[in-house]
Amino acid sequence: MSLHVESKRNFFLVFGALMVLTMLTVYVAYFDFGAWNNVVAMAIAVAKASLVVLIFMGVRHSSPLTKLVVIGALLWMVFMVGLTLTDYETRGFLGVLGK
Amino acid sequence: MSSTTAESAIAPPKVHYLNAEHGLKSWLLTKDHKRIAILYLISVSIFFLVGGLFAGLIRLELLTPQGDLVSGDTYNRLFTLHGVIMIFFFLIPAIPAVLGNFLVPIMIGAKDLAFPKLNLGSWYVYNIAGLLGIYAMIKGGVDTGWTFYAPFSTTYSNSYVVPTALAGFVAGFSSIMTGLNFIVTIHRMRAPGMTWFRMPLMLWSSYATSLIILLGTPVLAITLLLLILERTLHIGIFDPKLGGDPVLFQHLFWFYSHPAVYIMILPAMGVISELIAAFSRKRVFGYKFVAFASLAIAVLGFLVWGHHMFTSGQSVYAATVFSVLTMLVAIPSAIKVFNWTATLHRGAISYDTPMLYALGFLGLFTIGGLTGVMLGTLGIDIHVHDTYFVVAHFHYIMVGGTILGYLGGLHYWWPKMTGRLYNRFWSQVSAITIFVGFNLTFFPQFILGFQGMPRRYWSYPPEFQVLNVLSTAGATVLGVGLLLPLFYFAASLGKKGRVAGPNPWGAIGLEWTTTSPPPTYNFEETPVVTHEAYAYEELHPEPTQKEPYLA
Amino acid sequence: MPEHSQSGALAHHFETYDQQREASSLGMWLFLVTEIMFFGGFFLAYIVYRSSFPEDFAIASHQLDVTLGAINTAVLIASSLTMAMAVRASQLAQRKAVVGFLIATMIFGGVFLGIKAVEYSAKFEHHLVPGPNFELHAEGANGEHAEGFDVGHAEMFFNFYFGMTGLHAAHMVIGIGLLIWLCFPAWKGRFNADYHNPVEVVGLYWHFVDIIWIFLFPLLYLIGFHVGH
Amino acid sequence: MPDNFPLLPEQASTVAPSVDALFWTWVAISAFSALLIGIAIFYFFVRYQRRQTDEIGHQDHGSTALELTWTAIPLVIVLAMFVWGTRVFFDQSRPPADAVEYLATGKQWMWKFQHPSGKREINELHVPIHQPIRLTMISEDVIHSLFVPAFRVKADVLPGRYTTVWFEATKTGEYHIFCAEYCGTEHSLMGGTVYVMEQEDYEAWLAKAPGAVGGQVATGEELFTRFACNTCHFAGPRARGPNLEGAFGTVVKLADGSSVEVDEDYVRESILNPKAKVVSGFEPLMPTFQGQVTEDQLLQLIQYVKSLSGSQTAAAPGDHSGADGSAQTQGAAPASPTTGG
Repeated sequence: MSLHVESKRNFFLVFGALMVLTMLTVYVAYFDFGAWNNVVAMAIAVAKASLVVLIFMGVRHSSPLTKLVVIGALLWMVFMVGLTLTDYETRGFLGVLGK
Repeated sequence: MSSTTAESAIAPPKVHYLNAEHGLKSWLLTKDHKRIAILYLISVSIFFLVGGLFAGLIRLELLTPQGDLVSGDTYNRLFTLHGVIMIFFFLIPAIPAVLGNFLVPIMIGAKDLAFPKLNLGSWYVYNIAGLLGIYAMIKGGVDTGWTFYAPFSTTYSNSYVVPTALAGFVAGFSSIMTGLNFIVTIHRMRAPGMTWFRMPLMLWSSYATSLIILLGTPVLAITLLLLILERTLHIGIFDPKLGGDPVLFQHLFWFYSHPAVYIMILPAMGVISELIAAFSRKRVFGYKFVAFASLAIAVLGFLVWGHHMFTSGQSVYAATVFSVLTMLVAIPSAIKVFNWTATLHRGAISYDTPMLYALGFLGLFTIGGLTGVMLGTLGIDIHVHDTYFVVAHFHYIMVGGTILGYLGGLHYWWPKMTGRLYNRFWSQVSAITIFVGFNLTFFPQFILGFQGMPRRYWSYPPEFQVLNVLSTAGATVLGVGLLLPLFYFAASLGKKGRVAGPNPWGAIGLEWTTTSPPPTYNFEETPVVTHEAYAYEELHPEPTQKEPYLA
Repeated sequence: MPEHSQSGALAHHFETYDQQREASSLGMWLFLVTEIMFFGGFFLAYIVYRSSFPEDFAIASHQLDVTLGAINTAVLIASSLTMAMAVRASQLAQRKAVVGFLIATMIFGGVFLGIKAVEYSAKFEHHLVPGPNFELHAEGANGEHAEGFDVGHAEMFFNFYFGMTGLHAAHMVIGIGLLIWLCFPAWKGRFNADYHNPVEVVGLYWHFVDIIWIFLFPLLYLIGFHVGH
Repeated sequence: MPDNFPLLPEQASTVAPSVDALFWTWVAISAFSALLIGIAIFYFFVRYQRRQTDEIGHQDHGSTALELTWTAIPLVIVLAMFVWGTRVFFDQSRPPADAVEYLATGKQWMWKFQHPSGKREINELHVPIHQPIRLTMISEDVIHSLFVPAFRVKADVLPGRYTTVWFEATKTGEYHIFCAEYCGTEHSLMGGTVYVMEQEDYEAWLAKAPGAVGGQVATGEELFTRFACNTCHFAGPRARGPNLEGAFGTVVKLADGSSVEVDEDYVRESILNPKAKVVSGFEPLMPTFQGQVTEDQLLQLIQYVKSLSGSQTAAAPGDHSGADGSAQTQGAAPASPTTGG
């Protein structure tokens, strides 16, 4: 794997984008999208995190292994949260207390 | 990799890792993975003896239905400490930190693990955790069970929960350090020619184990941290009186602690693959299937934790989902057992001690695995959950699987680690005694559980006594069997111990191409790998012992 | 360190600089995976309780200062930028630039912690720290907005607020410690295209801490923000 | 064969035979597979014993066909067993519609039971045979688990949330009750006995047993007055609290716009933590009863609220009569117990 040095310009572009997204996330918080509030806020957070991961942390030019590590960590978060919520969202499934 | 000839010097090298440096400091500050393995061997052995002592007291108390030997509170502390010590301080570190530490770099032809200082650090962290556990034990023990269920642990228990939970928390860091080291080492440090599919299966299972350690242990850490916070600051997280949900604790706890079962058994599976190949002098049947089964277990193992919670008040729907996923995780384990059995077919099988352990493993793990699938079946689990059926099941996996795997591995690589051979006869006696004693101890517990005897009971209805007496008798036999190796291993290091030579078994693997004991950097020069693992036909190794220590 | 050659530092058990750099970078990534799962457990507990008591959590969340939170987000992003520049400078062996960017990163990190301290002390003054003195009268305190409000759940929100931001702040403190430690070899000009892994892995760690905040900010400060506006 | 094998637990409920059938099928499958593997290992071990020190085994690489076979066959078996096991589990989980509701409270280290008639017992539970019985359970402290091996049922008893276990006894006799979830010092002593009796014996027992003080509903009604609930919760425009007549089981709109089903957990929450979910149109005036009302009393209050909706789960129509001392059995649950005076 050869060393890749990211350009200054890209770093500043990302920095600008992150600032804009931060303002955006505060701005949209003033509006009520109902059930979509969480989705919007999390979507912006995910976008920001992706920029940091891809450019600041250099995953864009990293080995496939590094990319796999990042994806794997996210997948395991999904396993943990998803299966736990499977319980919480289906409490009372049978219409019997505690079932 | 070149085969050694029978005439090659059997005498150990003048300088090897054990005598390269002298003095206590050279051990306590060592960065050599092999020396760290020896340090770990000493530490886990001590904890194993302590945990075993508690087990003995438990069995002694259960000889009679009345709670007469110790008080209820003492009994609760005994089984809690037995569980905490055996799980966090023996079963989890035993194979990775002792055998894995010694072998992973040698098996891939590297000089050391990728992060030697981190490796030494993990041993210190392990011992700090151990001291915390011992502190709690001396101060008066802990009575929550190793599962630390809230709100009993956070609010009601009057025992040393915080130092014990802290011990589990800290011990987690030591296994993370080991797991991280293994993954990086296996990815980045393989010798030229050592492709993924040329790796011994021990490495595949070490790799899969390390993945689980990295992904699971942090969740245990945060769970124990939250438990400590709730207990010390009385803030509401799990206790319903403070607004929390105790079932959430169970979700978080088992998200780690079910995969932790695979942290304990996967390395043993790796050892068994090595043993069966070496003592059948044969390729492992279906190498790739066995290798991928390890990874499949690592992944699927994370999706089944809810099967510990079928009666917990979890939703019926979630229980059903967890049950079907549990059925799936049984398949890769079954595949391994079938492939090991098929490996024996047309092998050149020897009755050496490590092989006896491997066969014991096959039998006991099969029973443990099958009863595990039974427990994953909802209709049965409702009845036998939290009974001795569960206790029997996981001892078949943990003792019958992990401990037999560990002992088998220790007997196989002992000549490599020390350069000496132990007494063949006594080691075979020990292996058979352990197998018999184990079955006598734990098989009756299946019946007890089906009859409905709950676990963690200090006194029990009189109709359960006969089976409990059988179990205690078995435990005595098992205890004797487990103590025997101490003596013949110690004797092998003395003046009468026979010199092993580089490859006493005539086995294949990079570790058998270097001297016994190996030099500090493992190999005189970096080996170049030209064949797949277990290529007996192509390499045809000559054992350095013609008749390995036949009496 | 005796095993280091004089040009940089190739440890004895590595064959090449590439191998050493890839090993340390993979090691840090794996460490970050454990960090993700560590914070992940905390996030999961928060998600479960937040979805159980959405109103109480929203009202409690209103007590947080969004302006300070937003400023801190910007400060932390700026520190990530300087950190990325520090890594870049170390790859190019620009000795002074490395030190400069490292110090800038530290300053931004310090500002973040300072603002955090201001927020924490305000919470102490307003009795918003969980414990016997916890007190929260829902918005307006005229009964109208207080409908259905459970102060116990609000206290639980603050358990999570202090727990999660506290854990995050602890990571920041460790990060600043690592930056200080990096300054010495950086000043001596140790880093170059072959050997800059210490800067690189500390950078990864620093960016990760930034990412945690990127999620904490909306989750703790903003969700339910519209309710009062 | 399981029936007369002395090592086996009694089968004394309707679900027990189906659990056992499932269990023994699994045992048979397991024994067969273990034997198959065991025999193969033993045969290979003897047949292919190494004869010379440098002998090597016959090298082969495996067989994809074999691998697929021994992946597919176990997969089919475990999935089939999963389906069967889940059916049994649903039977264990879902009480029949005509089940009579008993109440159970677990605390360190005892079980408290309450019959529909109001009769209370500690660590003992008398039940009539051939009558589906549903236990609504809650814990006063830590997690417990109610386990009756002879009935093959078990459910954790949680603090702060109701859970259910149900059974229909099929055999008179005395059976163990165990606490199966570790709960502290005297966990192993937190047991008791369930007595399964013929219907008439049960009624006779109820009649002569002292301390029966009116049904659950009647006691609940009395508590409803004692805690002055009735000063706010009544029908009419001046009521400061929602009218509970017919409320149970409905879905009500809350002040914040969301809605909630009025079930046991909601009623319990509303008594302990009244401001948490206020019904739309009402002021959050109700004080908390946390600390003043026990878990047992909460269960009785809930039974009373249920009875106001004519919910069948309030069961035992005889309950009301229990208060005035009559002992009549009637209604949809013919076997349902009633009180004596």
